Amino acid sequence: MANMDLQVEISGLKLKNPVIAASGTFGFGREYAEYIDLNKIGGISVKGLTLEPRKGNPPPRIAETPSGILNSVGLQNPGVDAFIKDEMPFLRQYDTAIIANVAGNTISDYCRIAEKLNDADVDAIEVNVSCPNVKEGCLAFGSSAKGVAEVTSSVRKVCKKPLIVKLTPNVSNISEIAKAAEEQGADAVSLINTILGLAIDIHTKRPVLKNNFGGLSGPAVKPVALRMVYEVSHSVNIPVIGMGGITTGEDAIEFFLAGARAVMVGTANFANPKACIEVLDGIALYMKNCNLTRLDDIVGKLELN
Amino acid sequence: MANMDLQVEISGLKLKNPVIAASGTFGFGREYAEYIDLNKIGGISVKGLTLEPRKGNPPPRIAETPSGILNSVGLQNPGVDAFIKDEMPFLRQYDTAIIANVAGNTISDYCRIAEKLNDADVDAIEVNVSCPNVKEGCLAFGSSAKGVAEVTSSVRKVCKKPLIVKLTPNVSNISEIAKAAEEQGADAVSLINTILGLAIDIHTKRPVLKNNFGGLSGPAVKPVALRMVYEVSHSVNIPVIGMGGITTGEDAIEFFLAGARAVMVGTANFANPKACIEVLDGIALYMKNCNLTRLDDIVGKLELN
Amino acid sequence: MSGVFKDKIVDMKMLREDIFRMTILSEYISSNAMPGQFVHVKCGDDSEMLLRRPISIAFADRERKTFDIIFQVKGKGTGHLAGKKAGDSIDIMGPLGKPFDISESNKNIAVVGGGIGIFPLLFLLNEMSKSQRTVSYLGFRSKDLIVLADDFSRLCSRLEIATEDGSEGYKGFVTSILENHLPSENFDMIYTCGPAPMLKKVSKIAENFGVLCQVSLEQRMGCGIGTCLVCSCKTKVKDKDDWKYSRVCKDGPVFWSSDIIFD
Amino acid sequence: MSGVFKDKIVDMKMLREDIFRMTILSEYISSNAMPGQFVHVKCGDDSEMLLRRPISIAFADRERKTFDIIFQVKGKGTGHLAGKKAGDSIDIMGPLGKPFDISESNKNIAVVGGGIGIFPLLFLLNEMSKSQRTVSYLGFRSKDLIVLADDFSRLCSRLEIATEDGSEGYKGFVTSILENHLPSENFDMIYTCGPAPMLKKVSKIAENFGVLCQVSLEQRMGCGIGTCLVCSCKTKVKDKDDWKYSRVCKDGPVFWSSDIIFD
Ligand SMILES: Cc1cc2nc3c(=O)[nH]c(=O)nc-3n(C[C@H](O)[C@H](O)[C@H](O)COP(=O)(O)OP(=O)(O)OC[C@H]3O[C@@H](n4cnc5c(N)ncnc54)[C@H](O)[C@@H]3O)c2cc1C
Ligand SMILES: Cc1cc2nc3c(=O)[nH]c(=O)nc-3n(C[C@H](O)[C@H](O)[C@H](O)COP(=O)(O)OP(=O)(O)OC[C@H]3O[C@@H](n4cnc5c(N)ncnc54)[C@H](O)[C@@H]3O)c2cc1C
Ligand SMILES: Cc1cc2nc3c(=O)[nH]c(=O)nc-3n(C[C@H](O)[C@H](O)[C@H](O)COP(=O)(O)O)c2cc1C
Ligand SMILES: Cc1cc2nc3c(=O)[nH]c(=O)nc-3n(C[C@H](O)[C@H](O)[C@H](O)COP(=O)(O)O)c2cc1C
Ligand code: FES
Ligand code: FES
Repeated sequence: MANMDLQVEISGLKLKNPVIAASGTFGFGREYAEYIDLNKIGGISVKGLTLEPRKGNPPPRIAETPSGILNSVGLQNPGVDAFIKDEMPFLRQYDTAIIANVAGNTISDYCRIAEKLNDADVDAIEVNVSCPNVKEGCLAFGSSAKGVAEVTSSVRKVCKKPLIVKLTPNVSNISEIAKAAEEQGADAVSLINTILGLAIDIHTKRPVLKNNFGGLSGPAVKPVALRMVYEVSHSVNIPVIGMGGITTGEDAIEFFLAGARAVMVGTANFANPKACIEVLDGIALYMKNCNLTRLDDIVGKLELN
Repeated sequence: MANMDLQVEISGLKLKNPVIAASGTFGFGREYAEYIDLNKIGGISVKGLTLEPRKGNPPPRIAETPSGILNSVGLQNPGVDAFIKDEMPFLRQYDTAIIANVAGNTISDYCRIAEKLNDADVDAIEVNVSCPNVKEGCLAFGSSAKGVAEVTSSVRKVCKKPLIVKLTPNVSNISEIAKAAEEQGADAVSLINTILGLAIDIHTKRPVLKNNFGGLSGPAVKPVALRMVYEVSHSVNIPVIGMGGITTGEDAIEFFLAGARAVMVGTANFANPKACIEVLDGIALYMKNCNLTRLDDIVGKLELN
Repeated sequence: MSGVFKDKIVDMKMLREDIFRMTILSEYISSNAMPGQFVHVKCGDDSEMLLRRPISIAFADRERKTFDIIFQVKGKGTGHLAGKKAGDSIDIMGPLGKPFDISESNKNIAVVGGGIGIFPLLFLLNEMSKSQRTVSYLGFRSKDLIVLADDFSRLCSRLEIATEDGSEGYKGFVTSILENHLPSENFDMIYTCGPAPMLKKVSKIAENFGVLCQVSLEQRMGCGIGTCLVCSCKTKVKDKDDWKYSRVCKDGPVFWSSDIIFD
Repeated sequence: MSGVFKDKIVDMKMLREDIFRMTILSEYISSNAMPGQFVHVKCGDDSEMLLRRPISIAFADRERKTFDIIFQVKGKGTGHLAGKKAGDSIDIMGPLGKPFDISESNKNIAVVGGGIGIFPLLFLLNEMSKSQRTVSYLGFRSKDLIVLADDFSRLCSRLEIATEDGSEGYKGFVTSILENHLPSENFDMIYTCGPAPMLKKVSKIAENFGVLCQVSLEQRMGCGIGTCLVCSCKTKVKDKDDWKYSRVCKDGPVFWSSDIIFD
């Protein structure tokens, strides 16, 4: 449709469309640039960045489960400085939003990374308080409203970019945690990160992953992610970015209806490097078939029975 | 193998083998008796019983999701009295353990049901503090250590049968909750109940389930269930009964390795009415191939990397 | 009694672009099936879809030991099923559910169907005795969507077709023809299956005219045998001003219209 | 550069009860493939298995525009793959990864393979020039598990086989023959692929004898193109007393043995 408008603004973060590549599944964009036109997607959330370079966890780091995968990468990354120096120039060649996903062991880590990114040409930062694959920090903060409030308020004080807080599903009450982020000045929340899981090799009697436990993602988690996106978007007034198992445009529409303003596509990229584009095309097709022209016509439009 | 011994005792509850039909997926055994020999399975956890009969939630009550299903039955059942009168005589024809799964809106409900069951010929009671499909009680108790402690200690005071507490996965820290059950006198814990989820029909823009939200079960949840069984069995000293997505003997072996003494088979019964028997046969085959004769040779034998 | 079988598909025909008739070799099901009953069909691997799909038995050939199902492609499960061919094997449970109550004493019978609801009615007509007069009322959206008209013609005394756009037969809903005919016809029994609004209307008409009516319902299913309680429908509780949820798979799919509470 | 293709299978042969050779029509992959590279294969629907499976390219026929993969059935993915037949289409990404470094200046070459590791070596030998002398060392568990011996014989100057039970050739591990031969052979380069303990041993031997050695590694993969960082292997950091995790899919699968840290 000529007049279809998929633009969306997430508290100051302008996206040409609502499909963002999810952190950790898209690297720094280089490799997927061979398969798709990065200019076409709404944004890229880059691999989680830490203050210092991190080696990550020993392999194997991936296991396949029914309609899902477990990963235990453990935030392997070159560090925020190397990212700014070596990766940003490449990424900035493309007309797409760049979201810096960041993780820390301590609150001061988060703040120092945010400060460094203030001067970099990133469009937003996504504070990951939900990585299940590292021993210190991160998920420890994300598991309680108090921890999330602390990280958010501290980062908010120094961060000049739109601030997205990425939530973990491994909690009793995700709305409470989203509210804590909102109260402390988050501009948006994104969810869900992976669900902590375990896969066992019954022949070796050991976990498949060398790091033992890993994070579950992929279609298996979609019903849980949708429920949480619904809960959170009905508890906070800041925009919600939804993810968890999105593989098709229809999946994305479910997330919009549940209340997400934008979506992230993660695990689906692995089997299908064109997943982000196909999700985007699927969204446009659905809207065309329903004679809709703006995302606002569907965002949050789920009617409960 | 002639000398293979699959008997197991769960704090006074004697099972001829560790395969139990999971509550809510096996009714009161009548229908499956047409498909399998109920004498062959270790036990049956009957459909959740309440003090008064319950009508349950409006249909549709089921939705299919990737490698899983969502259900929102809402504890439809004839009430504990009718169960004792109408269903127990049928069930007692079979040489298999009968576990009464019970749920209440209030702590006094739980206690009164337990009292009634003291005089019935059930082998154990399984206190369900984890049903996500009813508005009052149940999951509200199960979501906090305090709630579980309250229910457990109250029921313990009146209950003369082995007491199993069934835990919900919708929590930040399931070990804490298991410990609360243990401290208040639970003889065992069983886990996991279903994970709260949502599925949306993008054409009607409404949830697929009439009750909107439902509980996720089936293979999709297996990695999460395994992780929780591992966590719980390493936090408490009482036996753990594991479930969540078990479809084959291999799946069951994963749960034993993670620390479960017995397993329950739920969703798998729907597609395959012989699932319990096939899981049992699969366990025996694995043990035979590994030259093992007793369950103790595998229970909790997972070695972390 | 019913069972789980790995049976063989012996024939597969396309009746319409989206409707298929599958013939399955099964001594047990063909010899035990009664009209109104269904089979619960595994349409793919566990990993592709966990749940079986309920499909009515549309015909049983006791001599050849085969039975037929007729299905419309709606989604993933029926889509997969449409890809099967003669020679393939199929995992099937059945026969399941409560059949239509058939009695030779009913001499004058109406059969009212719409959509996928017409398939079980084919089996019903097939099992009626020659001494029974049967009038079929079938509703379609338009002429080019009509299926099985010849089969119905052959099996019943009279066939009435309604199309919503009037491209064939009566223009409008099939319930309108029924309503028009009822004063003059002296039906002993109405059998109906189809979309919920149609069933509700037929039940109402039957009630108004004091004709007995049996309704075959649809609901999303899990186990298909009565244990999981997901396939509920509202029914009256005998002699009380109360209602309960019955199981479409076990207490139905066929109910007396007077027992059902339509919402 | 690589791509995602829906290609056509043109031939399928069983080499052993559990080993299959599949020929796939793909102009792009056949003309760009280099020995040591792999393809990332979708073996079933998303619902059956989310991840692709990495399989080495075992041969490329640039004229016929086909390439071959040879695979052993290990689990679900390769099991599905074994069920495919000529005429079926297949979803494949490739060619992927860093190939073997081949130089005509290396005149005397050893190729050491075990298990599924022998398949990429076939392609390597095929692309060597006539002027290069190649000795292949292949290890199997026992005589009846030997595959592709004729193909290797044809492509190399000499073929040495070791079986663990001694039922054919040398009794023991293939690394022992290599070790015995090295003092007398004057190899410029060793190429190796196979089980991790074998690779470690070969690397050690190469180091001891001061021969250059390239190793092709295996690791569980996600994306296959370098973004997800799950397929890591430990490698040395140049000029520093440190190590890092490299990506088997992108920085490898072929590494210089001197760069790898075996645990
Ligand atoms: C007793 C009974 C008899 C039936 N007989 C026939 C028949 O003879 N021919 C025919 O074409 N169809 C029949 N149906 C409907 C048929 O079961 C559905 O069309 C089919 O399940 C759709 O599955 P799907 O995977 O193609 O669609 P999807 O929409 O992808 O299915 C998703 C889920 O919803 C369930 N579902 C969707 N529609 C229905 C429905 N109408 N009724 C019950 N469950 C549904 C599916 O079983 C599945 O679990 C019958 C249904 C019932 C309850
Ligand atoms: C670069 C590379 C090249 C390879 N080339 C060949 C080849 O030419 N021929 C051949 O037969 N095999 C080859 N393999 C091994 C092949 O990828 C595995 O045997 C296959 O993935 C097993 O999948 P499955 O589903 O049958 O087994 P499962 O054990 O069911 O697989 C479960 C998961 O583990 C992964 N996995 C299991 N074993 C391996 C392994 N050895 N390496 C990587 N991932 C594994 C699978 O991809 C899958 O994600 C290669 C592996 C790599 C990394
Ligand atoms: C291999 C892998 C690595 C990931 N790394 C990160 C990360 O660095 N930071 C982060 O916030 N989320 C990370 N995630 C989580 C995803 O961004 C996403 O939240 C999750 O996978 C759910 O979405 P999906 O089901 O579409 O994959 C990672 C996920 C995977 C599979
Ligand atoms: C339809 C349905 C009904 C259920 N009803 C109950 C119930 O009444 N009481 C209970 O404790 N658990 C109930 N459960 C949860 C199961 O007992 C089990 O904990 C869960 O389904 C996970 O196991 P599974 O993946 O093997 O099904 C129900 C599950 C399903 C699918
Ligand atoms: S489908 Fe399980 S009770 Fe009807
Ligand atoms: S498989 Fe993703 S980086 Fe190698």
